[in-house]
This record gives sequence, C-alpha cells and structure tokens, in this order.
Amino acid sequence: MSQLLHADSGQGPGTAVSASASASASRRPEAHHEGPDLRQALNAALDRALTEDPRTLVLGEDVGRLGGVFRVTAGLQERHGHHRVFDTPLAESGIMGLCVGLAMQGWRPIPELQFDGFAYPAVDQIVNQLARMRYRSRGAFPMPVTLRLPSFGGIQAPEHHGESLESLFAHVPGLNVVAPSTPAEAYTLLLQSVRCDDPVIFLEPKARYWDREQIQLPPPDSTQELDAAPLGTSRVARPGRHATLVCWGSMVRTCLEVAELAAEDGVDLEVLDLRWLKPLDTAGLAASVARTGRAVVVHEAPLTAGLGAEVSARLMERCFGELRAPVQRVSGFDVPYPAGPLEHQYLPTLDRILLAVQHTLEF
Amino acid sequence: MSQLLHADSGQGPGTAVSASASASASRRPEAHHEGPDLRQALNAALDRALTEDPRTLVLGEDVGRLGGVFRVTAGLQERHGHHRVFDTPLAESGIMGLCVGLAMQGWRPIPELQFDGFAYPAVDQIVNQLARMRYRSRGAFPMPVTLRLPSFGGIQAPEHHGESLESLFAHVPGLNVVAPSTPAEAYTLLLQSVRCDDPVIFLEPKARYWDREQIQLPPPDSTQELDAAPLGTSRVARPGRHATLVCWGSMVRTCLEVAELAAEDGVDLEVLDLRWLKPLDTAGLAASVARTGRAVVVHEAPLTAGLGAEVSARLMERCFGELRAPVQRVSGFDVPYPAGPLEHQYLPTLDRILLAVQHTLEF
Amino acid sequence: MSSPPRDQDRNASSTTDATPPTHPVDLTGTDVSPEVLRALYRDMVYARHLDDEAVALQRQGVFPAYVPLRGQEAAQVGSAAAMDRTSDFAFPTYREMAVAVTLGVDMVGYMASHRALWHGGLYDPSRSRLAPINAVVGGPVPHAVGWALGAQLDGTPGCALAYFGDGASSEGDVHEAMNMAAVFQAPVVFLCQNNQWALSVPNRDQVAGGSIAARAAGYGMPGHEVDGNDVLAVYTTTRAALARARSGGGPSLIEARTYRLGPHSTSDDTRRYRSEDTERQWARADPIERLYTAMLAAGTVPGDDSFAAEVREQAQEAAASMRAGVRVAPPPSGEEMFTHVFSEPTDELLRQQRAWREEVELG
Amino acid sequence: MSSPPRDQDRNASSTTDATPPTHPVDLTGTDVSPEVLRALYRDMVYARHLDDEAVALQRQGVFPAYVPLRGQEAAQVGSAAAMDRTSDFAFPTYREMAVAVTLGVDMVGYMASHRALWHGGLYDPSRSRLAPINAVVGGPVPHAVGWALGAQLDGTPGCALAYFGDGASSEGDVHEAMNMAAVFQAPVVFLCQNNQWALSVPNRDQVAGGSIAARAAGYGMPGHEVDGNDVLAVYTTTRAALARARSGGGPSLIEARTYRLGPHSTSDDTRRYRSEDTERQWARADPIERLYTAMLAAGTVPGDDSFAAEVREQAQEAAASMRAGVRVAPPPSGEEMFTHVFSEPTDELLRQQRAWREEVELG
Ligand SMILES: Cc1ncc(C[n+]2csc(CCOP(=O)(O)OP(=O)(O)O)c2C)c(N)n1
Ligand SMILES: Cc1ncc(C[n+]2csc(CCOP(=O)(O)OP(=O)(O)O)c2C)c(N)n1
Ligand SMILES: [Mg+2]
Ligand SMILES: [Mg+2]
Repeated sequence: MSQLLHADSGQGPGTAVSASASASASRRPEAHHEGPDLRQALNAALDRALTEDPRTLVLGEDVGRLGGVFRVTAGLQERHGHHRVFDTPLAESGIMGLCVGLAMQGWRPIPELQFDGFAYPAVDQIVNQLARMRYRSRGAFPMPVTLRLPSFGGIQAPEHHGESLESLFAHVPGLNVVAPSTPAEAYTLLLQSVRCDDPVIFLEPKARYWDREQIQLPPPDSTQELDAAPLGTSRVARPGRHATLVCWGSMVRTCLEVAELAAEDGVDLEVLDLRWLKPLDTAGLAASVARTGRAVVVHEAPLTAGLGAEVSARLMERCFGELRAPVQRVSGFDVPYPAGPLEHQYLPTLDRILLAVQHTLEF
Repeated sequence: MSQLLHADSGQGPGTAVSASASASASRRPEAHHEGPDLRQALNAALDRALTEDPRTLVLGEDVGRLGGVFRVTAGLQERHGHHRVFDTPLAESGIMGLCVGLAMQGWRPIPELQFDGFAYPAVDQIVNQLARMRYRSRGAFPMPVTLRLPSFGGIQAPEHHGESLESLFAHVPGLNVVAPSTPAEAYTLLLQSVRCDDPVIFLEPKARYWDREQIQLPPPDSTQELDAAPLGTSRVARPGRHATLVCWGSMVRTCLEVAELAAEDGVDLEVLDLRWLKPLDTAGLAASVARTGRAVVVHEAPLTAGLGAEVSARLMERCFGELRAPVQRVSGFDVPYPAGPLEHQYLPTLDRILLAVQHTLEF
Repeated sequence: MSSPPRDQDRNASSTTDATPPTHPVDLTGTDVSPEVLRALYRDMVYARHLDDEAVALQRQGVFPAYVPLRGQEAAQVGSAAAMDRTSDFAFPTYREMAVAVTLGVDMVGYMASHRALWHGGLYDPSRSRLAPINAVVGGPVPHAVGWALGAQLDGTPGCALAYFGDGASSEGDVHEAMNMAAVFQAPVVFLCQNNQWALSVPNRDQVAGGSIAARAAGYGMPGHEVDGNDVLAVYTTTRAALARARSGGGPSLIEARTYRLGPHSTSDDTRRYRSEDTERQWARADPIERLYTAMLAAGTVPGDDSFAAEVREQAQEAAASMRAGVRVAPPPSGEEMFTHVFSEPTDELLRQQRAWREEVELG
Repeated sequence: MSSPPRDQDRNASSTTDATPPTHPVDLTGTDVSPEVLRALYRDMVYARHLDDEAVALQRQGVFPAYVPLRGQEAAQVGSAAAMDRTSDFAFPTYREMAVAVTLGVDMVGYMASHRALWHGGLYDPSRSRLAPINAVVGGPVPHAVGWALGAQLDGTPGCALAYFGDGASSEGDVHEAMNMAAVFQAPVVFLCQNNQWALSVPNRDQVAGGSIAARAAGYGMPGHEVDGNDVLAVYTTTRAALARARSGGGPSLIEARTYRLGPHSTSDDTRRYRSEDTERQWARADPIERLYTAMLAAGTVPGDDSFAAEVREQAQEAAASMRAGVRVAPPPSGEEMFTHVFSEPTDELLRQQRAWREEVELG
C-alpha cells in the first residue's frame, strides 16, 4: 500500500486559527457546514450545568465579560450572574487553589486555564492539593472540580499554546482526564465531567473548536437523561478489521481521514476514540485489538513517556498473544512544540500515520 | 518457583529514616559497613564540581549553613564561600527561575529543591523556561543546570516526601533525567550531570542515602578523568540469563535482593540499572532482553503513565520477536503515596517483584 | 565582587535583632472575660504538655518525626480562640497543634499524622473546623480564600483563617491568595506566625523589608503586627479582623511575631545555624508565664497557684490519654489506600486493589 | 448574599478612574540632552510605524496574530533608553517591540516571532541585550533576578531590566522574584507597564489596592509610580533606578501608568469589555505628541515640522524594510526542530530526526 503515502501529501490537519477554518474541512469525514461547532457545544453544556445545579461556578481569566478567548463561556455571565460566572486575577496556581477551597465549601467549580502551557504554574495545586484532598481527608472533602483546558496544537499560536499535558495528568492518582473529539462528544463529556464528584481535567481540542456537527443541542433547562457511556469508556469512531488506530482529541479527525484514505486502498482501519485518558479503557482497547490484531496509537505529545506508551504497555499486557505486530506509536517528536510552519512537521501527519499503518500491516 | 514468594516475606526495603539504617542492611547484596555513604559521595562530587569549575554554584533552601536537610551539601559553604553556596528564600518556582537567569549569565547552577513533592511548584519554570531556553534562543543560552531532587519513598516521611517524578520530567523535551543507585554511581553521575551543558534532573534515592560502598572518593581537586560511560548508558548491575529486571534509583538494591532470592531457587535474573531515564538506553534494554527474552520493569511511581510504560513500549518496538512473555510492570499503585505503615504495601516489595518474575517465567 | 548575596556578611551567632518581650500580658481595661483568659491559659498549657509528649513519643520511636511548636502557643491559641466555631474554618500547616487543641480536635486523630498513620490526620476536619494537616508550605493559603469566597457566595457568615509561616511568605501562592482575597473582598484572615526561622533560614535572608505585615498595604488591606507571645493581643487582634471580615470589610493580615523555641523538627539540629543564647533569651518570653503572671496580678486566678496546678494536672492527663491513644491506634488497613482516591473506584483501581489483596494474602 | 465578588457591582462602561494625562512633557531644567530627547522621539515614532505595519501584516495574513503596543511607546522607549547597552540586559514579555526598537534589535528577526517562524524571535539575544520573547505572563521576571545576581557575583556593573504587565503582577513568580531580588540586593529594575488592562480584565479586578508601585514598600525597596506616557519621566526614573542598582543600592520597582490603546491582540475585540469613549480619551494622551509639543516649545526641534517629517520618513522606511524582510524570511528548516534541543543530540533524537527526514523525503 505504498501509494497511500502520496494520496494526501500536503494536506495536514487544518489550521483553525480563525472561525472560518471549518470551511476548509469539506473533504473531511466528520465535517459539516451546519449544526453547532465544538465551542457552541461546550457553551451549551456549561449553560446546562449552571442551570441544573446551583452549586456550579465558572471562573478563570477572561471567562466573564469577554466570554473566554475562544468564546466558550460567552453569554454565561449575562445569563447566570456575576456570582456564578466570574473573572479572576491572572494567577493559575491561585485559581486552582481557590477551587480547592470552594469545593471544600460544597461548590462545584468549573475553572478554565487559558491555554495548555499555562496549566504548568498550577501543577502544584492540581497534583499536591486538588488530586488528593479527598484522599487526605478520607472522603470528607470530595473535589468535584472540572478544569477546562484548551489543549493540543495546530492553530499556529504562540509558544505554550500547543501543548499536550495528558500524560502528566494521567499519571496523577486522583485525577480523571478526558479529551473530546466532536461537538456531540464535547457536550456529553463536559456534562458528565461536571456531574462527576471527582476532579476531571477536561482537555479541549482547540484545533477542532470550529468543527461543526449536525446535532441538536438540548436547551439549558433540559431534564432529559444524558445519553452517555459510563465514565472511562472509549468509542469506536469507525469500525474496521485490519488494524486499530488509537487516538483522542484533535487526532480523532486526523485518524478518520487516514482511515478514509486507507479504505481507498482496501485497508479497513478501526478508529478507537479513547475519550477518557484516565481511567483508560483497557477493555475497549483489548476488544478492538482482539478484532484487528494490530494497533497504531497516535498523539500530538512528544513520544517519550507520552500516553502512547501506556496504551502500548497495556496492549502488550492484555493482548500479547493476539498482537500480530508491535504496537506502533506516531506522535510529536521529543522537541519543544515549534512555531508556525514547523507545526505540521511536528504533528502526526496523515503520511506519518499511514506509514506506521503500512509498517504494522507488513510486519 | 512459588516457594520464592515466602522466602523474604516481611522484609521490605529498609526504612532509612535515620543515619543508622545501613546497619539493618547487612543481608543486602550491595550493603557495606565501611566506605562512604551515598550522601558523602554526592557531597564529594559537589565539592569537586565547585573546585574544578569556578562558574558552578550550589543554591537552594537550607543548603548553605545547614548543609541541607540530609547534609548532602554540608561543609560546602565553609569551603567555597557564601557566594558559591547559598541559601535562597522559600520559593521553588523562583529558585528555578533564578537558575535560568544565572545560566543566561554563564553560571552553572546546581539548585536543590528540598523534596520531590516540592518540585511541583517549580514545574512551570522547569518545563516552560529551563527546558526550552536553549531551543527558544536557538542555542544562544545553553542551560547547564543540574537540579538535585531528593526523591522516591521508603523513609516514613510526611506527605509529599515520597514522590517519583521521573515520568513527568522524562516527557519534557530538553531535559535529561538521571537516578543513581549506589555511592559510586552517585558520585560519577552527579559530576557528569554538572559537566553537561544541558539541564539534568538529578533524582537522589533518599532511602539509599545511608547505603555505604567500599570505594575511595577522589579528592575535590582531583584532575583524574571520570571513569564514566557516556550520558544515557545503562548498567548491568548483575548479569543473568532467565529474565531482566529493569530498574533505577532505590529499586536497584531491591531488585538485586530479588535476584539473590531467585538465585537460591536457580533462577538467574539480570538486573539492569537504567541510571539515565532520559535519554533512555534503548540499545542497552534491547541487548539485555535479547539475552533473556523476558523483562520485568520495577518502579515506585504509580503504574499508569509511569516510566515503566515507556520501557515496555520500547521493548515491544525493538524486541517484539525476542520477547517470550509480555513485559511486566511492578510499580506503586494508582493512589497517592501513603503514610508510614502503608508505605511498604504501596512500594514494590520483594514478593510482588518475585510474583511478576514467576508470571513472566511461567508465561 | 561588587555586592555579594547577604549570606556573606551575616554573623552566624547574631540572627535576630528583636528583643524578646518578657513583660506580663497587659490586662488593664480588657473586655476579655476572666473565663476566656483562663481558657486561653488552659489551652496553652495543654498544648505545651501535648507538644512535650509528642517530642517524647518521637524519641521513643513511636513517631517517626514531630514538629514542635514550643514558644508559639500564644500565637496559635490566641488566634484560634477568636474563631466562631459554628461558622469559621481554619487552614493549618503542619505545626498548628495548639490550634487543634483550641478547636477541641481529637488529639489522637491529630497525632495520627505524626505517628505516620495517615498524612492529613485522622480527625474529622469538617466537624473540627480544621482542614487536614497540609505539608506544602504556602499551599493551603489559597484554599482559605476559596473557602471564604464560597461562604461569601452562600451568604453565610463564615470566615476563613489561613495559617502560614515567615518562610511561606516567600511563596508565590501566598501572594496570589492575598491579592485574590483583596480583589474579591473575601472574608479571610491571613495569620502569619513569624517565628523568625524557616528551618535554618532567618527572616533576614527570607523576608525582604523585614515585615510581613507591611505587605498588606500593597493589597489595600489592613496589616497588623502583633506581639505573638502575648495571647491577649493575638486574641483581640484576630477577633477584630474576623469581625471586620464577617461584616463585609474584607480580608486582613496579622503577623504574630514569635519564636520557635525548639528545633524545626525532631530531625533538626539548631546548633548548625543559630545560637543557644538567643534561644535562652526567647525562652524567657514564655507566653504561658506572661499570661499567668498577669492573671495572678489581676486576681483572675487565685494567688495560691491552685489554678495552675489544676490545669497542669488536666493537661498531663490529656497528654497521657493522647499517648495511650496513639500507642494503640491501629494502622489503617491497606484497603484505605484504594477507597479514598475516587468517589467511585475505577475498574483499573479495583484491579490493582485485587492484585494487592492477593499479594497480601500470599505474602 | 453578603458581599459578592466585585465583578457584580462593576459598570461595564466605567473601567478606569484615571484621567488621561494630555499635557506636554515638562522639559524645564531637564539634564537630558536634546540629542537624547530627539532619539527618544525617533524611537517612539519608529515603534509606532512598525506597530501599525505589523497590524497591517496580520490583516493581510502574513502574521497569524500580533500584539500591538500603541499607546505604550513612552513607557517602553523611555525605560529601554536608560539602559547601558554594553552591560545591562532586558527581559521582555511579548509586547515589548518598542524596547527592541530602542535597543536596535533587528526588526525582521524580532517580528519572526509574530510571523510564527520561531517562537523566541530570530534576533541575536546576547548581542541585542534583549532576552528572547517570552509568552509566559510573569515567567521571565525571576530570570532577570538570576541574571542580576549573576552579574553581582561576577562583579560586573550589569543591571537587569524586567518588563511585566499589570496582569502579571498577580502571578506568584513576580512576588517570588521581587522578594528574592530584595533579599539578595540584586541589581535589577522591575518595570511594570500598567496599561490598565490584562486582556479583558481591568486593574480594578486584578490589582488589589490599586497600585503596583505600592507593593515595593513591602519588600523594602523603592517603588515609583510614573506617568507612563511621559517618556522623559520614564527615562529619568529608570535611569535613576539603574544607577542605584549599579552602585549596589539594590532593586527597585517602577510602575509606568499607561494605556493599551489597541486590542490585546489582533484576535481581540475590545468592545466586549470596555468603552470606546475611554479609548478615545486616552488616544489624546499620545506620548509621541506630548513629547513633540514640548520639544517644539523648547526649541529642541525646528519650528517648521521638518524634524517630524524626516523622522516619519525614516520610520516609514524602517517599517517598509521590516515588511519586505518578513515577507521573504524563509521558514526555518525542520532540522532546526532537532538541533537546538540539546548541545549534543541524543541517539533517540537522532533516530527521530532521521525518521522525520525520511518522511519529508517520501511525503
Ligand atoms: C513548598 C514547600 N517547600 C519546601 C518545604 C520543606 N519545608 C518544610 S517546613 C519548611 C520551612 C517553613 O518555614 P515557615 O514557613 O517559616 O514555617 P515554620 O516551619 O517556621 O513553622 C520547609 C522549607 C515544604 N514543606 N513545602
Ligand atoms: C502564565 C500565563 N497565563 C495566561 C496567559 C494568557 N495571557 C496572555 S497575555 C494575558 C494578559 C496579560 O496582561 P498584562 O500582564 O497586563 O500584560 P499586557 O497584555 O497588558 O501587556 C493573558 C491572560 C499567559 N500568556 N501566561
Ligand atoms: Mg517560621
Ligand atoms: Mg496590562
């Protein structure tokens, strides 16, 4: 299948630096011109969370009057008041510390940190405090805090605006970590996270903020049950027989594109959207590989000690006999996230993923 | 080999809360009554580093007059002056930021953060600044900074004093990460780190601080070449034929003890001390597994997204055909590091490692 | 070298300029009732006995380590006694045992942290109005602000009391917390015990400008420096600050100037960094003596020493009962490592728990 | 609800109380030479033109985004002009383009950051005396302290100039840096441009107490509030602070009160959070006009506007040459992703680089 390598050359994942990016997504499997985009889905989920539970709060830098730099929280302050939706000073560690204290008071804060790279200053409060206050207090202080973090790269942004922190957070006992891939997924997973009584790190695929999907978002006062799989369940985004592409967040669309291309060559790829990175759906992973016998895991984060390693290790532990080839990893390189034109040489491209698929199939 | 499971029950790794801990280590393979302990080896290496390069600096909380809470920097201020060895205010992020600035001025700082868990407040300066200042400046500002971090557990200490951060740091492009296991190793690796022109996170196995080794430490003004393998090379701490135990830091002694016990049952285990966790010695790992066909990786950190996953993934990638059993991981559980009596139920025990060896051999 | 770090020109034996205040507490015209004064006295004496007992328990090997508060009884008891125990909430560090005494915390549960049974302690933090023991210097201070903000949002009259030390004042979290509190006008009182030492580092090398209270002005909030060995002064100052906060007047900062008479912890050796002379001088500023002398003079207690004798006896009983309790306190079951991580355990955690159980049963 | 977060009672259209200072710069009795005054004027005009050009380049799609400094020319030029360019060193944020102009930084290299060619910019930071562009709010401030401490240790006369904003003043790093600088008496000047906004958040919700300069007293260092739109005031204040630092007098803090006339970045929409009225009022406080009017009146420049015309022409040329340069500036080779990570590439990185090369050649 070597001709696959050229099928899509030059067309990496779209750069979604402006709201018009979805226009260039017409050839993409999950692209739609109509329906809400991922930001609107998140906004609707927040609106519903604020409506259904008076203990929820939305806070962070510029989330109030501005509605967030990506407008995910737009209109929420007007609708729910300055007490429920408010701006904080510019202090990430303080914001997360504030949330720990609010949760000890019985509130359910939904903080936003403005970009992935600016979660680092808050790591101490997240790891040493938020993740273990329940444990430290032997259950006296649950921490129902959902940290929203615009994440991953692909939008030609400045330094520290294209980072992938899932591996860091997934390693921390006491945290849940999730990364949605589509508007519908974003809506459901965010509500599920907010309703969870434990901390959730919610990684928003910022390069997919402008992706649209033809769905109907429930009104904020909807009392309809959420049609959600249990926390920690993965999703077969595309069934297939020859190999499994394991992915999450922004990379799900990329992997679906890869699968389309591969299909043109008669290669039938399964795309497994992990969604939850902690807890990780070992059973789902094992079931998929039991069907396909081969797996390629794709992520934007650097290779070494990335979450792909965990996926690979679990697959070896669970499916040693079934694996017909070693699990391949396609990831960012072990270099700091680069600027503009180098971004798409750093990120997994369709070509690089296809090459790994080829290696796997030819093994 | 099920009888192995009981051979050492009740004897976990020693609790080295006081300087007398080495006394209880008499039955241990690398235990000695004479010769310098690991702290003295580190102290000698720092003394030599300060002597041989006038641009080196030792700084941190309580490293000056007190000589550090473990006395690793004892006497250095007297010998090298208050300019070269000094106390800082209690501010981990600031300390690491200070070091970035000092390095931009051509200094070679050797900061200490007092305990593993107190590196979290400094993660932003380490990840967003220290690790990428060379990259950001395209080589204009190399960052020869060696961060000493007393690490890992096993000494019945308070919360945040038993953490393993190697996976977090190994994931960060631009950092080197190393964890010595014996006094001789500590001496050599610390000098190697300080001489390296890039940042090194130096994880000191605090539970092994009191381990002694019959070696002669060179005087501080020694000009003798360091007898050191290139940066990033692992070490076969014990050759063996039946399976490889992969480990680093405190767990090396534990694995050597396991190997002794297994040998009593005729099982010949190789113990591979990785030493460098970034760069990871893939070639050394592959060579060992080529000999043994089986591997168990052992670490104190929680399982999920721990560095064991990276070791496992690399072994699958490099040795798929040679692996006669899936790589096993024996690690801390996915729970916050617990207090006192639970510590040795959390840490990999001889029994748990032996059980994994048994599983591997019986696979 | 133009102007070296201050370390250099420091004389190791002259580390503090403050003259210890040895005069009796001034009871003239106080509105504080004799009952309250006697209670303050009693709590200080209890704390002294419990503190001594804890040091003894460490020497006898029951506690791996302990952090004595001797000398700081007035600062802790005076501030905690000012709390409204139905609505307020205190956020301690690791040294606030006398706060716990004042709040009536179960001492066996409190000492469980030092006995290394459970890091946060085994008392009920909600009922006690005392957050779990927190070992991250500066870390809990933003929690207090979040808790206070939560009370404000709820419209309840609760105030938060945030304890921290002179060393902690250097941490970024303390600054972020104070700025946020003042921006939000949150009902929180920042209570700094300046005991002149952060482990081995004196104020001079820690607190630029020399006054922590003076920092308050920069946030537009009141800052009070108070004789921290005068329990009445601490009590009335804290009472006023809490009243102010409760009535919507916003946060304030109190710096209680005191002295840590003992070592930083039982593993510490103060000879390495300060003179016994100063220690002896400060011993003469004993807050317990200073109150008792005044009460005797004012007739608050009978002139025959019977009150002191009675309190001493009760305190000895309390200490003995603490000793008896901690000696027999059972270590928590290893199951607890797993049960407090999440509100509902994940599949992976259950798997690990099962594995742990099997190993325990085998071992 | 007793006392809500301040957000609530805030009127969206009245966000700043300060009256914009529109009076001409006062040149009476100044010791600043006419040459220097004209140079200050020239640098401000250059910066204005380059700024406008950069905004245009963003509109035309050449830059993905840009952060205009319009309105802050005096604060930046005045402070940078006070530096000794042979020995001092400046630490910028992302908005200090006029500082770069003043220091003679190659503008094509500077704009390379906004062109998204290389995050830190492609100018030579060592020769330019300007650290790489830093996008972490507050992050570079401790570097300045470290650099200054390094100069002090070296006995060289260098001073560091640390730029940061009103929003940054909330970050823990800024506090840690100021405290450390004052403890070490390091030769650093903290230059805060209070442009009244941190993205959408006004001083009122950011800076408790309302004055950043007032924070200096808490560290025992001088704090100066200066009219940030008066280039002469900024220049002389900075010059004095640098002279003080150079002669061993320690650090100081300058708060230059100014106003960000443009949007936070080209992606921002100020209508969402502030009134155009205030913007218009501040536009009348144009620092360039204010100097020019004064120079005209004082005869520092000819009365016929020829000087302004000449400078305008040169500035237009500079802008045009920047435009020409950035348009043709080649993107760095992907090789550079790998070559700047370490001083010597690791085997693993070389492997990844080879893989990347092969993929590029295939693709
Ligand atoms: C973030 C952090 N850094 C370092 C430490 C180690 N440490 C424990 S106590 C201490 C000194 C604290 O001094 P201070 O704040 O004055 O409180 P005190 O011990 O005098 O009560 C240090 C450095 C810690 N616990 N947390
Ligand atoms: C640590 C961090 N948090 C958040 C951001 C996102 N961010 C970029 S600029 C900005 C506002 C900064 O305001 P200020 O310090 O006043 O500087 P100004 O933009 O006004 O020049 C924010 C929130 C960041 N870059 N870094
Ligand atoms: Mg102290
Ligand atoms: Mg600003």
